[in-house]
Amino acid sequence: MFAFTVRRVAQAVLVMLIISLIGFSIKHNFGDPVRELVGERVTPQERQQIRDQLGLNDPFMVQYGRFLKSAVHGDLGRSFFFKKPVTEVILAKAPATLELVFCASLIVILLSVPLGIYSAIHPRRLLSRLIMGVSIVGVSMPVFLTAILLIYIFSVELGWLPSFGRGETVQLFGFWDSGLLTRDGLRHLLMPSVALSSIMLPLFIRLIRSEMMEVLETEYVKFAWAKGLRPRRVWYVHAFKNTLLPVITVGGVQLGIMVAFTILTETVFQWQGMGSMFIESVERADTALMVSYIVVVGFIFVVVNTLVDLIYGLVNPTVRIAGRK
Amino acid sequence: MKRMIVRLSLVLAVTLVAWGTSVNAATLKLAMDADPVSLDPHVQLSAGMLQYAHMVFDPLVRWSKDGGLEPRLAEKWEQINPTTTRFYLRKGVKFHSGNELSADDVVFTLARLKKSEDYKGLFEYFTEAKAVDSHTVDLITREPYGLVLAMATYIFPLDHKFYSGKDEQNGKMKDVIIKTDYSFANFNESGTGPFKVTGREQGVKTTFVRFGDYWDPNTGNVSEIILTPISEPPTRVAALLSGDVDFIMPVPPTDLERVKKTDGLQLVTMSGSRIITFQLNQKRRPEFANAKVRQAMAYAYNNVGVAKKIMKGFATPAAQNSPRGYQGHNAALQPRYDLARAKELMKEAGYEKGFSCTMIAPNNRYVNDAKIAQAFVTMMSKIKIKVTLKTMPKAQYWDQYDAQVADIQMIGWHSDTEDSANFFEYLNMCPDKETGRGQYNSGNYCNPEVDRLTLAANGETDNAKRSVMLRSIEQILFDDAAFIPLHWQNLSWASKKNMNTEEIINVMNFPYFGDLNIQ
Amino acid sequence: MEKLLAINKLSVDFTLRESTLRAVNKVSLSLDRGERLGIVGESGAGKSVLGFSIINLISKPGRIAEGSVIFQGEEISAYSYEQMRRVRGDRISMIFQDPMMTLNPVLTIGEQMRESLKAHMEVSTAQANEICLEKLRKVYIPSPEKRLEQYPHEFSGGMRQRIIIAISLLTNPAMIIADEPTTALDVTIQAEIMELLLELCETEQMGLILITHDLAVVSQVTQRIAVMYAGTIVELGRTEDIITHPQHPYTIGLLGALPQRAGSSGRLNQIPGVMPGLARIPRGCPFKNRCSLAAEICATKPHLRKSSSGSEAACHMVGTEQSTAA
Amino acid sequence: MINFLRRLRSSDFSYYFFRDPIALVSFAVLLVLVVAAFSAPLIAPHNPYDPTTIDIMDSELPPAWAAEGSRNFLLGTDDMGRGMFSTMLYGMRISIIIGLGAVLLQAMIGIVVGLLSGYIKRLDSILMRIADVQLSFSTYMIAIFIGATFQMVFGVANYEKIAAPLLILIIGLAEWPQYARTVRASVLAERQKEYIEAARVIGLSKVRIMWRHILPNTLSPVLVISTVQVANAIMSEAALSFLGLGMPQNKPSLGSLITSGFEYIFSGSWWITIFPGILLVTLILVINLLGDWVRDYLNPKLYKG
Repeated sequence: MFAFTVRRVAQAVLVMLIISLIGFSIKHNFGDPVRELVGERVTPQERQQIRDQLGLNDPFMVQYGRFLKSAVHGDLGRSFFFKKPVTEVILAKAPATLELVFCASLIVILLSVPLGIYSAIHPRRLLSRLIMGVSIVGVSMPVFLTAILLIYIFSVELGWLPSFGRGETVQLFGFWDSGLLTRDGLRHLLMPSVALSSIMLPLFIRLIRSEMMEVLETEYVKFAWAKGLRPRRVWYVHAFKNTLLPVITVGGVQLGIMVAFTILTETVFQWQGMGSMFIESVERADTALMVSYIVVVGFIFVVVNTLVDLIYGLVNPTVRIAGRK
Repeated sequence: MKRMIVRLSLVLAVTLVAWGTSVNAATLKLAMDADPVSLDPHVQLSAGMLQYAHMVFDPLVRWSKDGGLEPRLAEKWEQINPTTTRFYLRKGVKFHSGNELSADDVVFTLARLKKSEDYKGLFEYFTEAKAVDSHTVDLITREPYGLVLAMATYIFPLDHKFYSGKDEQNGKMKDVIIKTDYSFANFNESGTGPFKVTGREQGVKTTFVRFGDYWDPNTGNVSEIILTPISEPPTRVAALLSGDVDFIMPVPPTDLERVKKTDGLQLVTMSGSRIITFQLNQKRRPEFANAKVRQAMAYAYNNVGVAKKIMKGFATPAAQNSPRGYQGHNAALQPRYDLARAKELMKEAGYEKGFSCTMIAPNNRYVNDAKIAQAFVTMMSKIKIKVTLKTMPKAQYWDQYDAQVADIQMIGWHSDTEDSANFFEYLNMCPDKETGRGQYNSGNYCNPEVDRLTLAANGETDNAKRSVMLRSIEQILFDDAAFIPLHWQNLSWASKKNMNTEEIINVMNFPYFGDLNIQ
Repeated sequence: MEKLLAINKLSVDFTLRESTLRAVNKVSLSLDRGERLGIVGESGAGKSVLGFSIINLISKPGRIAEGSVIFQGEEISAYSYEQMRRVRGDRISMIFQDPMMTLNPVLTIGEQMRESLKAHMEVSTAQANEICLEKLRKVYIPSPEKRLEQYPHEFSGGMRQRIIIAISLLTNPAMIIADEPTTALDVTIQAEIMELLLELCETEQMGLILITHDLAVVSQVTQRIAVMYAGTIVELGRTEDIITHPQHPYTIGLLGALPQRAGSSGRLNQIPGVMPGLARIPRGCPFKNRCSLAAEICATKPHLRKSSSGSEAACHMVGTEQSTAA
Repeated sequence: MINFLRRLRSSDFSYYFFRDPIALVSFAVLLVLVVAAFSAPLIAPHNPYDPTTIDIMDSELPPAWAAEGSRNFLLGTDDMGRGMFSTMLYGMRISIIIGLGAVLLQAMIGIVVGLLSGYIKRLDSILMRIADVQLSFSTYMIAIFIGATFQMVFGVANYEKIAAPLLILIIGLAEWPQYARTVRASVLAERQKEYIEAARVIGLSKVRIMWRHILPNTLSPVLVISTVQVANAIMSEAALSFLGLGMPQNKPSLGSLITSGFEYIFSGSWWITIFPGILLVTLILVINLLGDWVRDYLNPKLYKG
């Protein structure tokens, strides 16, 4: 366990180093941050002065070194736009994104498991074909189109759900702005989560279905039938538990990727999370925030990967975390 | 007993209804494309910050709807000598902090404006403000200057007591202007305006509450404004259509019809003063140095069609920089779309067979910018000029613009002084790094006559004479086809029907929310 | 003796494309209480399908096309799904070929045993554990208490097959169908497992159908043998009769292929050719293409007939002189 | 050739194919779409790439059957005055090219990385970490990076010419880890099989074992995910357009057509969004349906027991 932890931490550090290096080397391609800070009539000379003050004219390695040095102390720099430390900005925005991803994952898991199982057990039934058909159509819809259609139908035409933002939030633990605890917050969460889950849900249904169908053909499932077990037991315990293994590895990673893929959903729904923050920081060339976002997303990704491995170890008795390669 | 219950419930019902309506009537949910970047009005000169300033601060004078000026914190003013204008301040005006407005605040504010990177250019002609007594102040310019009053619309007096002293959080003075980091002024405000900022989550929501001690009693009834930035136009429209917000600005042209047709909503549009142009770089491309080619291109461009089709009538086709109402507006100059004439000119210029060139345009800076550029490409192909276009987000665009990487570049300009000379200074005068003139003249058009006339107009205080000069400049630019003028972008606001939206908006796009009345 | 199991003219079809393949063709068999029967044949002869068809557990797209299975006097082939489920693993247990694949890797041995009990009777977990431990002891698993909470991957192949046998014993079934129970195991362990199976059948008075391709194994364990070829039974009789006096040319060939029967010549006798795929079974006698005795009469289908040795054989040539040749 | 056709007709493949109406219809639709897309210059009534034929005054005409429609433009025109029908055909061609090109690139990188990391233990953790890093970068970030680099190299104004290859490169580079992971997983499964052991024992070289023995066995999962990937690639391109980084306005793909129609959702010009939307969804749908069918076919275990 100790070795595992050490390895993971080392890995996380490496991943974040690489990401920050890439982030740093590309940041000048996003435009000049100073340009976004000043009105149009400020002269180029004045802009140069501001750049000098901000250290933006220093050589690449000097800037990167400075970044690393303060990063060690937990300071990822300052957001020009928000005029605050980026860690503060990201911390304030993270709950929105994480809650969105959480709800979308919840939808994905709660729906894909029963639907996937059903269509694996009864592959020939009409309903299964319907599930597969709809999931294929779901896969074929671009997220932003889904999102805007949802808004059009449920907000504009029917007026049932709010069209943007997070609604009423409650602060937990002094820093976590949660929309999960108020009715209004949950109403606001609904459509963005559905839109975000619309990409992953069909993939999960199909994944679970195909894995489950494979498992259903194995000897141990056949043996379970021969033991005269009730179908529920065979399907939900014998088959499903084994289906979970590949689903956890593939699916866990997918859910982790979802954090990086909230960008489109957040933009359309004006969801004030890290994704829209990133888009805006790109538009404003707020480089420190941009680089930190990529680093944080990389970090979340490593964390999710580690969690996936841990859960996999819990479900799969043949794997003992301590002894894992 | 029974009667009492009835009466009680009646009272209760009435209170509830009253409570309900009063809340509804007085809270405005407002969605804009962006929210103020700071609480410090001097940190950036932009439309968004000025819109904010009009909510939380008050200027000395402000533009009225008809383009005139109306007194705000200055009750009256007079010019006491060619370089000095005296302003008499309103008495009994309170800042949000409780301090009372005095001449010192104006002195402090002008001094601070001259320190601001963004504003010091605008206030370059001003040397200082001098307090004559507690409520009288003189603004002094370095030389006679025709735009003192126009500039006074930018002077939003700040509470100098509130902004002085040392801030504990960063150990700096409270009035320091910092663009990229914490400063006291970035996160605290004390103005005299109709609203106080009570809550702000940048990029998410800003809450404004009516200032109880506001000096002007004859204003609107909005007690609270919740401002949410919604950058995606369709989402912004959806929020209005679904009733999630009461007021949006701007309205994307594609949805104007939809908003107009929706029951319970009102759409207000107004022709604006931001000119959109294409600049033809004569240094990069020798063909563009030929006036005939430039004229041909101007003739080949169908401003009216674009304004009608792409802009949905949401733009006024232009043949010059100055919009109607500006001193330099030359009514004789009209859009000149004429394809036959264009082809003829190309032939005369010796480019009958056409040529190829490159073009860049932003895709999120102006209304429909990328589409307009695309339409331009199509139109130029009719006179055999093959244009290769690249559009990009504005964050990347301006660096490319400055570097003049393409032969044709798009730029829009709004005159901060609401005056024609401002266009010429930045867009049409010969580029000069020293003076900063022609800073946004990527066409490198250079005509000494234009330079001379512009400088002369700036020193001219006689409006009639000035107007003649400015109009003749527009004529020269038109005849030379110095650039391709497209249109002036219209302004648009949409809101629920139950408010006097029409009365609070103006051509500067500074809605005076303090005057908004919701029924 | 009371018949434990009677299979009457049972056919199993696999529907593929337009054609229908008959994997088991009108097979009739019976088993007495406590009797042990071996079903022998090459792979693809349909013996496994026959075994599974008894408890109606044929993989799709196979199905019982005709015939019936009568078990303890009840026609179980006509049972509903739920009725059949109650038979499976309760009165009739199965042992599968590969112990490495048969146990669910993510469930403990205890779970896999207890569930089998709970599917058929009302027992508390404690009671179930008791029964499990008892059966594990019966198959000689050391320290079964500890083993109960372990996962399959912590056991060797032989141990796993013992556990599977223990599972099959849990409900004291009247009959066990063992489908190649030792094929996947090491030779030394094969013998142990067979011995265990034999011992258990004798002490518990269980019927056993042992499906295998290995004549040597059946000869040690079973009382009767059915030899299958291409979906039909070609010879059926008491073990010693068939081993010592095989009648059908195919049985003769099978026995000739055994090393210990090769005799002085020192060479193994092979049956020429390969068993035809189900789609290419010839009309008449299915073996005729490989048979050295094939004659014109073999174009008609032979039926099982009593032969001189006491076993029944489906061959037109049995009883003639040539049959004892070779 | 005739022989081949005959063999194909009698094969299982074609047997099952012709028995499955969904596969048959999907294939027919896909064929029609692909043929239509690639013969766009022949069958499209207008050439949306030729600006001289476009008139801004024709913009936003409704389909021909509507009251204000023009006979010239069957499915109406877009905001630029291009005929929707022709523009969609050309757009579909670009979408298909980008989709296929990107998937080809992804598959190439992914298969090589997957094989190496599945077969050579020393490389495994390094390569998979690289894949991890890659996955945590979204396509958008890659697009910005590569886009900016290309602009520097080729000059901003030439974007139009390099847009399609650039997008192939971006989407190809952004989404290869899916392939690498899939291939690696099946290599790991395959490596344990006896025949690989046998091949190693008889002394076949690693390259040969990988190429001739392991690779063919990883192809069916590759084929199966390829369909999803083609769909994803086309949608990634659309998403990039949505963020202003896709095909330029004058050479629109289906994705960027939908995106530009995005603005028209609430206006009344529904045809600008709906037609390309339907076409894109149909295209991806039939690809996915065929992919499903191929998966079922390649995994006959599921049906044949």
